[in-house]
Amino acid sequence: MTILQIAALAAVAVGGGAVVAAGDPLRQTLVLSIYGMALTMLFFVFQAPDVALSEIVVSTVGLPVMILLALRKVRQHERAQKERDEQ
Amino acid sequence: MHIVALPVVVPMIGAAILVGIRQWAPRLMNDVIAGAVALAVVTLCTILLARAIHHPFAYWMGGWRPKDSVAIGISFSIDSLGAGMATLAAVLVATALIYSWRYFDGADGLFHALMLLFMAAMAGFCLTGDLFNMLVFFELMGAVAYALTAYRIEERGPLQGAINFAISNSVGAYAIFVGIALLYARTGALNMAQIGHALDGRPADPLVIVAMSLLFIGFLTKAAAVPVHFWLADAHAVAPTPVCILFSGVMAELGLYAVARLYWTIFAGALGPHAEQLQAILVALGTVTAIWGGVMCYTQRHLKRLLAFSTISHIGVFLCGIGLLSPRGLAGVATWVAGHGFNKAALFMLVGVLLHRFGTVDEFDLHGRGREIRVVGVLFGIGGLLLSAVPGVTSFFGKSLLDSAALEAHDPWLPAVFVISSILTGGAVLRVTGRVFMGWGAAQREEDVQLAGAARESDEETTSRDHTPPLMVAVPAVLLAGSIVLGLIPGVVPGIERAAAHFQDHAAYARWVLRGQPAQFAPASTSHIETFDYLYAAGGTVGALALAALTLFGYRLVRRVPNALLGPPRTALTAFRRLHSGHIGDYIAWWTAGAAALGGASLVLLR
Amino acid sequence: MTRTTRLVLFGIAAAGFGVVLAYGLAGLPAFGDYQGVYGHVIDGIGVTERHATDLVTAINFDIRGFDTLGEEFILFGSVLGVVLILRQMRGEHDRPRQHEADEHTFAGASEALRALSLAVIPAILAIGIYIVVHGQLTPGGGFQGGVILAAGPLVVFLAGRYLRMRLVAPETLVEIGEAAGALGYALVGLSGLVLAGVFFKNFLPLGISGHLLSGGQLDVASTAVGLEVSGAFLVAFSEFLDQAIVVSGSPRS
Amino acid sequence: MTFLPYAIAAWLFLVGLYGIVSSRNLIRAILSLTVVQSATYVVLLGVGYSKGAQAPIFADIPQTSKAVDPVVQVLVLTDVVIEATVTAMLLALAVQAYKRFGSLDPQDLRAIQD
Repeated sequence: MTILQIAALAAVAVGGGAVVAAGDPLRQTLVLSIYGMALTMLFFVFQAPDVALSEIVVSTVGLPVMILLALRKVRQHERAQKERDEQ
Repeated sequence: MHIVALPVVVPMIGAAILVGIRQWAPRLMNDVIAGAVALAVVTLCTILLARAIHHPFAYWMGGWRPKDSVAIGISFSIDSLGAGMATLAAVLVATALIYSWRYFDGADGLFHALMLLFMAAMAGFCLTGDLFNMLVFFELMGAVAYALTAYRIEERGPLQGAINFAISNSVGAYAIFVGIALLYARTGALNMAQIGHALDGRPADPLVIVAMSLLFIGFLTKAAAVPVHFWLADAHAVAPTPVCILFSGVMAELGLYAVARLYWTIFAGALGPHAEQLQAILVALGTVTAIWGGVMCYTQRHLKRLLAFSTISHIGVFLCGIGLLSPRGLAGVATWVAGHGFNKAALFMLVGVLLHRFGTVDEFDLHGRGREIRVVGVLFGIGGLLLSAVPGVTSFFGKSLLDSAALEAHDPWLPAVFVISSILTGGAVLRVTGRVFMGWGAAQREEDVQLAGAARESDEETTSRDHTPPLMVAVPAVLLAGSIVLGLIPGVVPGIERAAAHFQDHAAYARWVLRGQPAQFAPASTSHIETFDYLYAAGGTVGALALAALTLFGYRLVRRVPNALLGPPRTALTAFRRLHSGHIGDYIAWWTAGAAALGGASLVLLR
Repeated sequence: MTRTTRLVLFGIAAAGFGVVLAYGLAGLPAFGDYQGVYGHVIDGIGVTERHATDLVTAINFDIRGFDTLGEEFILFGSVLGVVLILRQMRGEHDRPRQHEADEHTFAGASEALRALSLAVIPAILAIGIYIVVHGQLTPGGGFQGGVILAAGPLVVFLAGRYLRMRLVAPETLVEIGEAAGALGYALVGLSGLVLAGVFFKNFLPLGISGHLLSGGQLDVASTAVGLEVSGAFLVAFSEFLDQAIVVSGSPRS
Repeated sequence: MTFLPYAIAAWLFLVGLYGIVSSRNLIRAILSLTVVQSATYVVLLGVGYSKGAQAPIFADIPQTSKAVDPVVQVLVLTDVVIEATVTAMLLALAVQAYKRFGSLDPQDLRAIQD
């Protein structure tokens, strides 16, 4: 096992924990993207470039866009809720 | 056989076309396309079944035949039980589409496209001979099913049900992924026949046992065995009626089909010496599920949830039957699954009629209101009797086979479990028949007979109407008739017994899949129905009727029972019901416990 | 269950499940010692019989192309699901606020950023198409390229023009493209059945290893997947965008 | 050391499950689910790796050189697609659930219970 592989594995282990531990969903989305990078790295050092390419497009474009838009919707509701409460 | 891949591809193409034209296509066009595709698939599956009865065969996608018994491509390995399940699924999709004709807005073709994809997924799942391909169809089935569950997005229940369904099943699927990885590392194969062949001849070590537990717990999540069953009641109770038909009628059973398929193709050789211990594990799991589901079923007042729990109870019975690991047990399950599929589908359709007409599915709200639609009441009562496996119908033949399989396996107490399940589920449906269609029993649940708080929510329809489209009654009537006569057709039950024996021939499967040899099977024995079976089943039906009558007319008696006697069981029951909290965190905690228990028991007992 | 009970139950269960997993995983060959037959058999076949140099693509679109059929329809079905779940209900007065929809700025995009975003669009599209069509030669293929292609119109949105994104990628057209891609992939399989007698039979000329038009159906399949994936992601993005842009009237019922 | 990838896969599976169980926000549960799924990537790719082998792409390397198992990579590709789609659908459900329930806490998402 090479040093690179060990490093990538360690990054993935820490990253997975960090995604779960992140409290605020917005911060969690950021951590998830970083975790995606760690996985991408791992796939490269595991000699799986096709998978790495898939993972990077999903974790940097696909998922964050959808998560951020979903969160934005939720925030809007919260704001609208507050406005209604204040009135 | 050139048509082998078509039951999967034709509905997929149909779905793509429906989506492509959905901005312009009128409702009628969607109905016609979807209906035509469904009928085509029914025909295709029937042709495959007719061929597979005598000559099970493998079809290699892309023409990638095995080289030196190493599978290269993906095979559809078609035998009669697999093709039979695919046919059942296709028939139920077709009837669900017909039923939804007069009833459902259809959301511009999205509903039809999703139903066709559901059909493709179920057919592929039944026919495939490749473990990973099975998982792909499992996921396709899941993805479509989550969306269909949430169809009524304006209600809360469907959203909650879909979320719990999606998360639980996804976790199950990931367990299957890990199981596949373990087996692939050991055998270097993904074709089930080849994995099984590679595992043969060596005693199973922890890796194989853990792989089996992970695969089983994943597929049992779909089947909804206790304690990974919680999502089912949430999802089946809230999905639109045409979808419930498929969920309860066939999708849950497909989870069990996978367990049986995997055991006999992959693990039977390696775990053969420990069959008795595995039997104990599966039968125990099945027994708990059968009783748990039955009790929960009986305490429901939300009719769709009641039917959902009755499905769980039957899944438990079927799991016991598979767990007996004998041809007769499996044949009993297959027979009963066919009868149950039609029966449960018809019951959901009849509840759909109530919902359509009265805008509620609450047993007490509906008290006596069904008197104006007596025909529906008669059909509902028949459905209840069929659920209790009344002598002479398809489910009765299945139950008789299960009983004798249980006695063969020296589990003389197991038939009692089957009877209890019959009494509780049949009794619940008969009680509803009496209360809704005859106006018997209490109109309000009195506080002292109350078993738990009402779970009332409106779904699907909230407006009441004064007419019912005849089609909505005709389709379930036909299905009930099918559920009665299927087992009476000469040759069907013995045919299923032969099919079950062939299904379990581990060595022959590897030969006909990997080497393409014509399958040679030892002649299988067939069973006879004894007087004992009639008496036993009659006991179940009478018990169900008595239980329903006791609840409807005897509720005043219950008041006389001193509180000291009733208190503890009531508290226990309430606590027990509270476990079904609707909280996804609870469900996943239970899932983990189930996976740990199944894996732990297997590791301890199977070595 | 209370939160504490739930966590205690999970703690005990997870400990047991962890032990089960450890037992199973301990039976695996040590990392790097794998000697499976399947992969090695395919290594031989892919290059000699399929003239493809990226074996992953050869497996994905040919040898195990049937799995990919299921996979494409998982994507297709899920996106249908997203459309179904996020569809507007009657009585939901969700309409885009005109000014917000017109010149929607996401996280305060500056003019410079907008200009830059627009400039990268051709590059994104070029990369996406390159990755789709070179699947059989180098890493990548329909899926990876498809997601990148979907990012193109998204950049238009980042550049601040929601409505213009709808212009660049009108939803009906995108949905038809998605359906056509899914249909195309199924037809690749079906044409094998009709023209060569076996479902998913790769009957097109295989070409010379390493050339763009090698591998027979691989390119066709990859293109169909690329179309489907980019369509699917665009539909999903646009559904979520619709949700995020509109300001709700009275959601709580 | 040679079992490190598998140990990490088990860790990811369990920590992801913990995330779902302990979650007070549905979106957090959904993202935790993707962590559970990433465990399957690690275990599959770990299984297919062989020491000193190249990626299974014979564009730049001679055909006889040793390559890692390409099959598991195809399985993981499918897995990644499933991750994206299931997450998309769950997010859509979460958005709708928030509209109907006014909350994303699983504690509040309970229209039906016994």
